[in-house]
Amino acid sequence: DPALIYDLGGKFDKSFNEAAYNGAEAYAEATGGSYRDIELQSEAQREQALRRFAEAGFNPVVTTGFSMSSPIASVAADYPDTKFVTIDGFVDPEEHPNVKSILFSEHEGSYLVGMMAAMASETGTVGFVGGMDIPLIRKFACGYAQGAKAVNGDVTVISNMTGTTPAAWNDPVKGSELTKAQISQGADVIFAAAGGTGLGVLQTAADEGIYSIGVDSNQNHLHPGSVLTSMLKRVDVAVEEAMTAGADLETGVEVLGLAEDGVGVAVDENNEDLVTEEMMAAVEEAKASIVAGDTEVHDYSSDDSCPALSF
Amino acid sequence: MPAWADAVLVPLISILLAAAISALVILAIGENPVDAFTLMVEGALMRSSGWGYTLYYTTNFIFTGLCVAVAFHARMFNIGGEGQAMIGGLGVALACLFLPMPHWTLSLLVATFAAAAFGAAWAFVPAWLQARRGSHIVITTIMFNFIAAAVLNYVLVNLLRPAGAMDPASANFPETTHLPTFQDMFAAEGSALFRGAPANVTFFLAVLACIGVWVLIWRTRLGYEIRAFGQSESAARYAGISPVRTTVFAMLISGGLAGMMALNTTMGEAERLVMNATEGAGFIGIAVALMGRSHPAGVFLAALLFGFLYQGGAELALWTNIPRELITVIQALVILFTGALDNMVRMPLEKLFGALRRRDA
Amino acid sequence: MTDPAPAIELKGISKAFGPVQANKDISIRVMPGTIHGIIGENGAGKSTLMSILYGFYRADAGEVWINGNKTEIPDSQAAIKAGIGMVFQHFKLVQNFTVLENVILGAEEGGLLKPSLAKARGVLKHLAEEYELSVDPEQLIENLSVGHQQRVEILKALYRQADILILDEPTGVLTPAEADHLFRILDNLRKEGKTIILITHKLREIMEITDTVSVMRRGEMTATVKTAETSPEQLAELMVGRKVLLRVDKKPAAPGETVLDVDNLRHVDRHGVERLKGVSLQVRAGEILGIAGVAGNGQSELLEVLGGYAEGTGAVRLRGQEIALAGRGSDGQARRARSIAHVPEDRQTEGLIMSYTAWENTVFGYHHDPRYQSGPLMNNALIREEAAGKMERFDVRPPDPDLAARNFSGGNQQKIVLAREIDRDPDLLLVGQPTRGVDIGAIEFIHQEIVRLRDAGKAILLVSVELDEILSLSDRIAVMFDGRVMGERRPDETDQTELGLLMAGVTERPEGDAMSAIDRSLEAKETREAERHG
Amino acid sequence: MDFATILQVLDSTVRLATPLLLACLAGLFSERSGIIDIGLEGKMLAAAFLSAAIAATTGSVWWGLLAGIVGASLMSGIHGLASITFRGNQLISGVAINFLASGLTVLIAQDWFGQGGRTPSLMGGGRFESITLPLAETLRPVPVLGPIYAELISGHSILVYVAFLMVPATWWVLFRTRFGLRLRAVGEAPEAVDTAGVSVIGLRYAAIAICGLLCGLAGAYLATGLQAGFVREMTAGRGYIALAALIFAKWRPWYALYACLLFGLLQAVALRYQSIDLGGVVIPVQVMDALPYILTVVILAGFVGKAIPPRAGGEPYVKER
Ligand SMILES: Nc1ncnc2c1ncn2[C@@H]1O[C@H](COP(=O)(O)OP(=O)(O)OP(=O)(O)O)[C@@H](O)[C@H]1O
Ligand SMILES: Nc1ncnc2c1ncn2[C@@H]1O[C@H](COP(=O)(O)OP(=O)(O)OP(=O)(O)O)[C@@H](O)[C@H]1O
Ligand SMILES: [Mg+2]
Ligand SMILES: [Mg+2]
Repeated sequence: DPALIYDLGGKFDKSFNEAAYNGAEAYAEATGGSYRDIELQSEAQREQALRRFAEAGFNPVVTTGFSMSSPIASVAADYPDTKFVTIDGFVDPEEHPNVKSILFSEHEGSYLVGMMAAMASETGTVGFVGGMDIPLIRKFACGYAQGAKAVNGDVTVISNMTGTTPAAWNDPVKGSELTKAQISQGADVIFAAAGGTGLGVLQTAADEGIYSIGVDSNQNHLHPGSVLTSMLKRVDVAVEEAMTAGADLETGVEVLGLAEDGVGVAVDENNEDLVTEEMMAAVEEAKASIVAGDTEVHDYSSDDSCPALSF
Repeated sequence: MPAWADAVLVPLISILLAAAISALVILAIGENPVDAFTLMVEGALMRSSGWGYTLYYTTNFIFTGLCVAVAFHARMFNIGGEGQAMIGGLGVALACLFLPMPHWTLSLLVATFAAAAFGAAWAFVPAWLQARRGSHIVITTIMFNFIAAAVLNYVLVNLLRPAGAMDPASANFPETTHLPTFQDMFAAEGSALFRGAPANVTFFLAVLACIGVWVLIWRTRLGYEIRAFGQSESAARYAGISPVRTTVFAMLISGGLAGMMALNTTMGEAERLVMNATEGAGFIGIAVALMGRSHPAGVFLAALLFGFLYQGGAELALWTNIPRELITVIQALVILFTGALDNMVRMPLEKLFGALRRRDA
Repeated sequence: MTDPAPAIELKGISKAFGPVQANKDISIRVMPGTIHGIIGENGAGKSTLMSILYGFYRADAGEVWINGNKTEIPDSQAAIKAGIGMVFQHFKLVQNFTVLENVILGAEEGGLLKPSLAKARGVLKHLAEEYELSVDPEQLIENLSVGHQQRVEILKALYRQADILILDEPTGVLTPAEADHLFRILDNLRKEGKTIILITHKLREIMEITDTVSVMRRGEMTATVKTAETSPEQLAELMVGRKVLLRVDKKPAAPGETVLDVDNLRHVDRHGVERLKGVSLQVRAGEILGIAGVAGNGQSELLEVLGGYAEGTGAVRLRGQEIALAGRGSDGQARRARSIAHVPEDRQTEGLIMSYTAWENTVFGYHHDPRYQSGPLMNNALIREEAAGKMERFDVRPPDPDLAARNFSGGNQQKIVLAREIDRDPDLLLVGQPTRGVDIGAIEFIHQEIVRLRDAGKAILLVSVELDEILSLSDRIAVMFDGRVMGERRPDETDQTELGLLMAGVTERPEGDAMSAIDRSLEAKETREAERHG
Repeated sequence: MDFATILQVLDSTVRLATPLLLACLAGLFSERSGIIDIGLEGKMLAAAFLSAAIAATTGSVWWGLLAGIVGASLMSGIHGLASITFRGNQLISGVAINFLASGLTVLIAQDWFGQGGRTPSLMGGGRFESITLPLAETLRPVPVLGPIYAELISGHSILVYVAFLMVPATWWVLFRTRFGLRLRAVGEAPEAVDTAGVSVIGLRYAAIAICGLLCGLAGAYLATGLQAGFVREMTAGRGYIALAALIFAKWRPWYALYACLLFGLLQAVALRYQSIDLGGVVIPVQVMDALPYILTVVILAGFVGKAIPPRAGGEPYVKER
């Protein structure tokens, strides 16, 4: 059986880990198989969970979150028959042939929602609320700003981070206040990449009658008519595929971008009225161009810099 | 009531009460409490690697518990263990990254010094403000926790993070700084003893710290002065014990102990500095110190209990669908019954023993 | 005609605190309109008995009868209902409340404070006139002298219309003048038919005011006698179980060289009030200089500055060598290093750490002495051993060095402090209120020790509010008033009246009534102080 | 910074200060009676959860509010049992309550709603709507005062007005009523209260009950006023900040208001100006994040001086050792 290890945010974070959970559930449903999962509580449990699952014969052991790459790198060699999957993390495939690293091109998906934000914006100001000032979140923000600027060179992108303690991911009240602050600075579309804090952003955007953009999972249904779209990160698909492949999982590094449909924008019945045809056309065009390699979206994590936004 | 009853019977019955209520909670969420407790005990105490984890957590809680306990002796409530441990971790990381030593023993020495110094430095400002300006230590240490988190966040994201890494963490420490784990120390080649468990030499450092704090508090002049000052400031002034000096020294020691916790997590376990290295151990330290009645032996036992709960909880999370919050609830109940509701057990016991004595007489 | 029912009758009261049997089968009858004294050694159980009567503690066994009716007193509410009021040995006042607020607490009229305060203001004014119990009703308790605080306690009881008034060691902290005043009040109350129980260690007071007196020893009531039919000597013997010397027996002093020379000493407290306004005095080897004065006139500050825990300006020389009065080297440890020992006024908040064992307390302040170090550690074995010896020499009971200080009675706590300070054979001993709240057995002992030290050629500076103590111990007496020394007298050339005048700031014998001159002077000072505190 | 921005920052200040203020006043009642309360965080959290849960199931925010108050009061009851009846350690009890609330809320929420420890989002009547005060729109054009009235004073949920009214109410109860006199006395000198024939235990339980009520309001405001549902740990340390504000305020109601407004203001400013560009040097977001805390320390050290807590605080009332 496969096993799944969620990052510290916990299974039901309404975004990233929850997507992994949904993928695992989809796997269970489709194949009738079962799986085991654990919500980590502390740093030391990372290695512990990997080892215990590997020892108990679970295969593959799928993990979410960049923080798992380091523990996997130190454990993998001890269990050569077990396959490990690190989603969002990177482990050198040369050194550890039994590890699969799945990375997402969040900057590409963010680019697309950035475009939509800029097009939907009437004020020419769009906002971004991140959970904590860490590279991953900067990657989101950077792609978003590039997309917005691609549509409208004069657009102003306001970027805010919630805090520096773990509470930053679970403080919807602060998310709310940041949203109000950004609205007062003119923002009328706000992209939230901040876990539970983002729920406060979406809520306030709905209350104040502006657009918001969800992240990771499809969050359009939370406030139909207000959530412009969600930047999808198909962790669910990645998890389901890895689990279905079972012990035969192919290892190595896999980057899931627009081309692989690993990231994208969510359009469903909840937001179809908000997304104009013009927007769709532009998004499709940009997507094709990115896939074809004609448009290059700068990846913050490639060189720790962002041309479109300063942190 | 005989002393043994107070020392053994009261906590024992309290823990049983906490366990009983926990069992009810587990039942209420539709799980089997007997299975759950068996799993916890087996996972934490019946396997060597279980012990390896239990003692790893214990080490953390000993340090933070001692941190709170020392401050308590000077009648100061140091809520800042969390922040002091964070900054202590920074000290460890800087020492390990920039002052690598040829052998881990030397590295440990340097890192211990750095951890204690950084932790102490972080405690110094609140201590000094308390002593000189009367700024309430509870507020300032709370504030310094937040400030420490911001400092750590900035340093990890902008300064110590290797280029291109996603993880807001420092680079891995050089090989020579790696501390021997219990496995390295006790397991023969190929044996599974303590396999993979993070407990390491810092556990012994923690035990030494317990002894050291005991000696400090009950055997040295400084300890004598700290306790005197904590009991009565006016008497301390009469005896020529400087309030400023005593406050500052007690807090420096307290902060140093908190900082040393980072040796275990950062140098012993992660072998790099991560953002979330303290994980609230500073706050658990408050409960540990209070339950241990600020005595090193008590702190040790309480830390062991919490280590068991942490590791047992991990086992629960691994093999059942019980949400991890259940462990938080069990911890809460243990703290409540052993630490705050102890008189609920003691009062009837006292009556019982009183009646027994009268019948004998 | 039958006798009236006793106002109070206790039958077979017993009370244990854990293993301590504080009261054993105690019975007592007090007739209405009388003052009944209770005496007994420290820890005899006097306060416990009275607290039971007042419903503060609950007896394990026994009955309470009030005015001939059996009365259940489960709590103080019931006691107040039964017309009982009590002034505790340790006042039960809220320090940062005003007098008025303390008086109405628990006896308010209705849910709002305003009407209660207004009524109490009126009643207090009335009581002040009737009983000479004047205090500023708006003043905070923490700004009041202990004497005034005690008035507040009495006012509290009277405000609740108590017919039975219990006073637990009311004069322990009062000056003779204040005590006299209190007794006038008690006398008035008795005349009105109120019943009073008075606990005190001072036999003079028992003889002066009580009608009957009971003696307690180790939790038991050993005797009840009519005051008119007994003598102080007999009471003392009943109390302690042996003959007690009620007078200090000492040879004339043989003063030597000047040990302490204080020149123009000033001290400003943390509120910015000047408490010492240029004090000059000398103490010579082999003599006791007694400082008399009403509490609050700077005697405490004098001891604090000399003892090194308050800063001052001016000059203090020990055997001709200047000692630091501020900054580095001016703390208590530096003083002790110069062989200045100090018995502080308040043993519980200054002299001892109540949670420390007796042996730990015997080096308190001297813990830096190299003799008590072994390497980086303290040599606890040695300290403990020496402590046992000191406790034996000073007759501390029980002589158990491992007992925490708080478990000793007041007198024995005081002996522990004295043992620590005197046993080191200091050149100069500063003593504040050495016998406050201490029973007569212990007083005798403490006085002997102080005289013995003097005879060994040491200099002693004694501060006490007990004029008796000052007069009988001192070789010279300096009187302080308002931060200054008003004058010096020899004990054999002065009397209570003259000292009383000096203590009130009156330097020349006034024509006419001495008391009114004192009152005028004191009133002027209190007004000044009240203004100072805003 | 223009006038509109100032108004917005102040508006945000009011919202951020409200939960702090309610929790701070809750702590004030408790600590004035001699019961130290570091469990404010847990009580708020319990209230936030229960209020959202009941509001979600009944659709009525008022039932939610009531449930929130009940939740916080239950936690208060545990604290009272431990620290008053069983004379336990008040700090330990407070720590335990924080843990208990943190675990139980998520556990129950997961069991109840199956949404990962959250409650469903509240709709319509399940939330406190903001109230537009009379004439807010009419007066808006009046220069300066108009916008202040319409933007800053009007347009908050009812609990905000309740919170602000609680300040004079607390002051009045504490300093003008018999109950207040006794409450203050029992925190200073319980033996004085006892010997005056008033029940120490009764008073302290009363104080704890009020503390529960106010924490209930604070939690309900977070979940049903500011937000539309409960999220795990959504109090995010506000209980500790409220505690800091209480000490800052030296246990006085009006000072509590100022302290909470100050904390709110510092946070609002930090949220509004996250990275400041000072002539090329960009102040990193972490500095702004920490700024409220740094300033608190500075203000505390520079201007506030020594805070003397109620004398009997933290000590159980024991007559017979
Ligand atoms: N609250 C208490 N808890 C435990 N023991 C107590 C308590 N109060 C008094 N005792 C003990 O009971 C005994 C009698 O004490 P009590 O205070 O009644 O003595 P006392 O005669 O008033 O002495 P003193 O003259 O010093 O005031 C002492 O041994 C004392 O230690
Ligand atoms: N606000 C005030 N109004 C009137 N008198 C005051 C006020 N504040 C202080 N006093 C006086 O000051 C004295 C209290 O100060 P303190 O207790 O320090 O006295 P002290 O110098 O220590 O004297 P001692 O030790 O002899 O009692 C009292 O005697 C009191 O009369
Ligand atoms: Mg007594
Ligand atoms: Mg004094």
